[in-house]
Amino acid sequence: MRSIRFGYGISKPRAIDIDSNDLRKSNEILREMPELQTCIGCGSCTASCTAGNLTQFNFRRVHTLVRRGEYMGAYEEMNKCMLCGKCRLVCPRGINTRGLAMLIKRKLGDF
Amino acid sequence: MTFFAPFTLPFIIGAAVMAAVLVAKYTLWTIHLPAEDKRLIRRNMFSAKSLAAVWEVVRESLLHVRIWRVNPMLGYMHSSLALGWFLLIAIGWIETVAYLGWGWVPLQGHVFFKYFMPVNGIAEHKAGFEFAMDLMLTVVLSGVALAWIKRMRSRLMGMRRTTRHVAFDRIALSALWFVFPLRYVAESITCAIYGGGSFLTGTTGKLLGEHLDSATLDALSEPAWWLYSIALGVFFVAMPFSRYMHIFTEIPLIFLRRYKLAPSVEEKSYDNFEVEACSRCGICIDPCQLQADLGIDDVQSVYFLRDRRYNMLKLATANNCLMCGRCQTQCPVGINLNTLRLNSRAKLRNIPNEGRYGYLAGLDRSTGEGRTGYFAGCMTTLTPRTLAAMNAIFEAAGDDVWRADSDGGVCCGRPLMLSGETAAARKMIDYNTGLFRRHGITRLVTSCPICLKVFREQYDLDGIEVLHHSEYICRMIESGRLHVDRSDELYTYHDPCELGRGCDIYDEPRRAIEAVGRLAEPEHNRRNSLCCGASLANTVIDDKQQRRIAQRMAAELEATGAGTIVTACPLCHKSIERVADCGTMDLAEVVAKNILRDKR
Amino acid sequence: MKRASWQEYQKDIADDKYYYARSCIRQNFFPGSERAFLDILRGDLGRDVMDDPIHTSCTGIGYHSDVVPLETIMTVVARQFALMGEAGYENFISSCITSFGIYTEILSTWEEFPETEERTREYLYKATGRELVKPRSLAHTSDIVFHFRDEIARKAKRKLVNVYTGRPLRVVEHIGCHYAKIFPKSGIGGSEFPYVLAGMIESWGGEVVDYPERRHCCGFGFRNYLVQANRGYSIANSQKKLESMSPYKPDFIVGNCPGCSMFLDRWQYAIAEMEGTTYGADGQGIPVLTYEEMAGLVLGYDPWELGMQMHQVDVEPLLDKMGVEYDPAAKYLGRDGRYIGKPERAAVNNGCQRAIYDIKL
Amino acid sequence: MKRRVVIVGGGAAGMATALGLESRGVEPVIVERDTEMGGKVRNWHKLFPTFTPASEILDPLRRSIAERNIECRTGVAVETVASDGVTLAGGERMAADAVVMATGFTLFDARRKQEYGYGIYDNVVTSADLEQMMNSGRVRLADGSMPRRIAILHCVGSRDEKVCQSHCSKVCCITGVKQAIELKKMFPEADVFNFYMDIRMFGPGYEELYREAQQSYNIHFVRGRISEASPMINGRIQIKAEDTLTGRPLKMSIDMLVLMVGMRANDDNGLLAASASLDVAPNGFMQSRDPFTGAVRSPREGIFYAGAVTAPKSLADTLAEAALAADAVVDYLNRTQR
Repeated sequence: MRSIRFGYGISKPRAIDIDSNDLRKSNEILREMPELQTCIGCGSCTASCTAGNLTQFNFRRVHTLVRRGEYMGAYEEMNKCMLCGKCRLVCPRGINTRGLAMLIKRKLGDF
Repeated sequence: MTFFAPFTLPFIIGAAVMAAVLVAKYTLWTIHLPAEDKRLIRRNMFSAKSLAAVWEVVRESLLHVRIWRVNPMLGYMHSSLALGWFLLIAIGWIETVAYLGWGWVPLQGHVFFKYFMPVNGIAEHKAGFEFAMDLMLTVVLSGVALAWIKRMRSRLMGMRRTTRHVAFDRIALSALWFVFPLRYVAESITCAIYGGGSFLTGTTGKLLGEHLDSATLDALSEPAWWLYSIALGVFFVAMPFSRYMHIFTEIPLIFLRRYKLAPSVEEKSYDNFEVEACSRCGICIDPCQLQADLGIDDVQSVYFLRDRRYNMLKLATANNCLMCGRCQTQCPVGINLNTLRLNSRAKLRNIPNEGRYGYLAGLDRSTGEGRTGYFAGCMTTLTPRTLAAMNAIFEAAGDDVWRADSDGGVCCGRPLMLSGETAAARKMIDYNTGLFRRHGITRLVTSCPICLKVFREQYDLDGIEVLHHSEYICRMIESGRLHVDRSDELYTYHDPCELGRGCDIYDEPRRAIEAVGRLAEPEHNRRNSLCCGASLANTVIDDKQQRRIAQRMAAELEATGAGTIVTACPLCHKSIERVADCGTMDLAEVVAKNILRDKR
Repeated sequence: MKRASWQEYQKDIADDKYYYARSCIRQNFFPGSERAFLDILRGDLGRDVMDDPIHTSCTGIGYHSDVVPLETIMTVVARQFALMGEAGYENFISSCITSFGIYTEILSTWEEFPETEERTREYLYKATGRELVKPRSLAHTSDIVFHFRDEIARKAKRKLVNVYTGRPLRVVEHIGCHYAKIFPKSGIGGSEFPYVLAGMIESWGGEVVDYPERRHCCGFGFRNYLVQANRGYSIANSQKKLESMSPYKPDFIVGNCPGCSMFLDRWQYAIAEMEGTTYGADGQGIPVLTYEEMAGLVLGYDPWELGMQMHQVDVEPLLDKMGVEYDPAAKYLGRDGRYIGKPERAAVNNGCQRAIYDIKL
Repeated sequence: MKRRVVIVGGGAAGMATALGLESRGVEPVIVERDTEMGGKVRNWHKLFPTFTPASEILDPLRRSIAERNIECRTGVAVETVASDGVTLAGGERMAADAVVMATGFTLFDARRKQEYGYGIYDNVVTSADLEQMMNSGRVRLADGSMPRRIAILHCVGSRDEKVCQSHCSKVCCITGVKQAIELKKMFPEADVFNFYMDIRMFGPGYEELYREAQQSYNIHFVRGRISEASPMINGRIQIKAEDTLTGRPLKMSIDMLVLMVGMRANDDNGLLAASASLDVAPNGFMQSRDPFTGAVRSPREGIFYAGAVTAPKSLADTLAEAALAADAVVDYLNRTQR
């Protein structure tokens, strides 16, 4: 391959392409925490989020994207979480959200 | 006399291996101590602290006073084994000296004295020594018998559960169980042949002599001593790798602790002394609510320390703990179980990421002005009745308050700390410290015990007095700045783990409640109070499990007959409110409800 | 996949006497195709086509890029129609899909808003002194080829068949968005199942490939391409199509839009250079043909006469498959027989490492 | 001799069952804990989805009970049930040939979700409070002014593990829509926002009413659950939620917050069930024999259910079930007579 400077790159598609996404990590996460599937996306976690009050962090969005196999940036986003545990107190489905935050970081991080 | 017989070899080898391993371990651990710890040792070594340590060694390593307090039956078992064995050795040594003078006698000479000198000439002391030795052997054998019973039927010993062990433990345990019965048999046979012995070995020896001819006895004697020696040898080799390492390790630990060494949020060499001082007695299993309420029985401190010691600790085990501290209050060795677990989590999880929490820079959402700062805590925003009550109390007390997080603050860092993300927690700590300093407060009140604990332990807040709101309220009432009306209402109080065991605050909340009503104590209270189950320290158990723990604990509170359950932690509040049929209130609400306004 | 629904969207196509409007892009990138169209219609089919040297660009690209106002383009279009009238024709055919879309849109606008037509007449007269004559029929040149597809098939020298295996060639057809997505009735088969190219392919013995992204835009998108920084979006759309069609192992792509044909061809080069990915057999790109080139090959034209040396993706493997005789040495000879030079070797023609052609469906 | 059936509970279900039994020659006796007959519907203003005044349903029921001289024991609670009668508080025994439990439900206590500020801030009301305010003819803010912006929060005490109420209360979605329209009619200038997790419009005319609320009344629907409400300096309430469809947190100040409180199982279910060895479902409601043909039968012969005692139900479903219960009782009595 020659290196030609085109001045632009190929934009990544915006669509969530389940076919080409690698769902291995996502499946691992769901296996360790099956209750995550019970999320009904009410947004209570995001609304009560201490970190979300100060920055763009959206817990519901991050874990939903991770479940779809969209890991890009999820680890970095997840690191904005302060683990304060408010979300766990409000989740109507009783999901172990703090455990989930740690699980996502563990699965997608470098350790 | 050479004091040598081939059967002593297993003992000699075993003792040598044990001594070598012990010396190697302690030396390495000491060398690797951080400089600060070494400085502490040097400073305190030649002080009264060493004497105090000696006394504690006697009390704890020999007498096991703390275990006696928790469970007398277990106490007897431990001290009969420890003190009994110690005295067997000590008296045996004196006996040797008494007979042979101060000349050098090899180790096996002391231990197998009976074999080498079954008959000797100094008759005047003989009966006394024989009696003392038999008495001690009886004591030890009774301890061994109890140990057997404990293994078979732990409930008879007042324990619901006993510990499951690793292979080294089983080897050492089996050897230990046989050491004293074998000694008893060997000495009895020798007595049968040569006479002597007292009420135990002497009597048994006589019986044997009556029933067996001397040829049989001669044939049995040597194998019996062999077996005794082998049992000792096996035990000694296994010991440094088994839980019996605690026998010796407790001694340096007591000294180091007296020298003010303590584990911290980072693992360090000192932790080895604490980890290996665990005798795996299993006393920590019963108080654990994960065990009692949920039947989880492989994560308790004893298993945690075991796994950590053998390098097989899994994150799931380290994480599955409420860190309520109930086990720590009962640990006979006084191991800092919570801190060790915390630094294990830190080791397994902590990843210093410099890029994290960049968004904190320049943030300040505080409101109001005053010398008193109020940090409600994240969770408290979900208990607005507490917030409203605190507002009323501050107003009634006439305090101007600067509110650190009325519009959503930054977490105190304790939750991250509990999850082992120490470096990340440090960022919150630095941020909040800066915030408090910038606003020049002299007093910081928080409604969340979780925050309180980290403020007191990890924040550098010199010049700022950190108070939990229960302390603040109590002080305001007692200093006459807050006037309250006392009613006949009956309350019961739940000690939050982080407030009670965590920060040693038991009396202030009670005094505050008693200023406005009557107080009924639940079955478990103060240092023994139950955890609400919602602890931030545990990220493993699920919602249903949390609920079950809360139900058990709330049932106890409701059993007091009180109309209202009072607590002083938003997290406890939420988890009790969820399951209790009677009302749940924060301490602040109870007091605010009874403020007398006109008296001001 | 055979569908009958295309018959619901039919339109009247004139049989003879066409006024031909050329395409700006094609004159630059596929000049042989427009030539071939005239040759086929005049020579093979004996029809009358007026190729007027004084007509201009329709200014559609400028219009879609917001640099040409509506009034301006209407006047320009009115002039084209006026020229047709002056030449004595009434069947307007356009070589460009963008232009075709523009003509359709403007005729429809005049229909719906007569005042705009009136104003345009006025502007046209003031500017040029010409009179607007609205065409009786408007068609794209692919419609014309479609119209004569059976006649061409009868005169065919060869079919769209692999001469080695005897199987029909697998052809991806790509219809320009402005052909029928704006006014579905303006295209044969409508916007969902356009039949214009598929009809030719089927008539000439090939097999149409139906793949998931068949209806997706090639990514040209005017502004998306014209601003360099936005080209990543443009190329991503082509890539999406290529990734989607590749597992079907198409032998070639045929397009009826100047932009699409160019981009599907040229982006294969760019993708191969950027990521090392190609989409055809043996690590090569997939050849992209215009419908005139396809018709020309069927009718036995020389590929170099058709201008197929102008393609980025080499067409030789396809020519071999079709059994077309050609002189490899003549590829880069100019019309005067002199060597005109040859492009540098490109990854898309050298055989790439990462080919997704062999993915199993 | 006429056979006698004790009906526990004098709400809509109990009264309708009594009328059904009476018309078939059975002698019903209603025992009502409250001093007045009518149950929860008494406090309701208008009914979804038709805006029929609740009194239009309740008054004819009560009138018929009086006209037909059906015995009603009010102001007395039932302590135990059995297939041959009930024991009242105080120990009185009432013998019967069959017993129908029509004890209905308990309204969720919104104070248990203190993050919504019910009982803490002015102008946080429950759906039941709002009905009573409408009954009294005056819906105003605490300071007497008219609300300019109102938020209605669905699923308070329903589908929420955190208050141990995991079931869907079924009627709150449509009630939320109904009350939104009523509020909008009262305060045409006000903006009404419904915050929901899911909108479940299962009944006839419900979806249509939902559509009407959106189209004709311009009621805003935000998909997200409010996480907390806090007071503002000007006396309004600030609420926080995530607008999940845009994926962004949402904050707004409102004048009034209406909490759609759910239906809990009746608090007495546990004791009554224990007295007759009946089953209680995991959500606390009484367990029917089966959900298809045995919906009004308990697992024990001679004890029947009608209405919301077995699950959250709308008034329409309750009345239909009362007729079914009367049928089942008569059928049982005929069988046991033989």
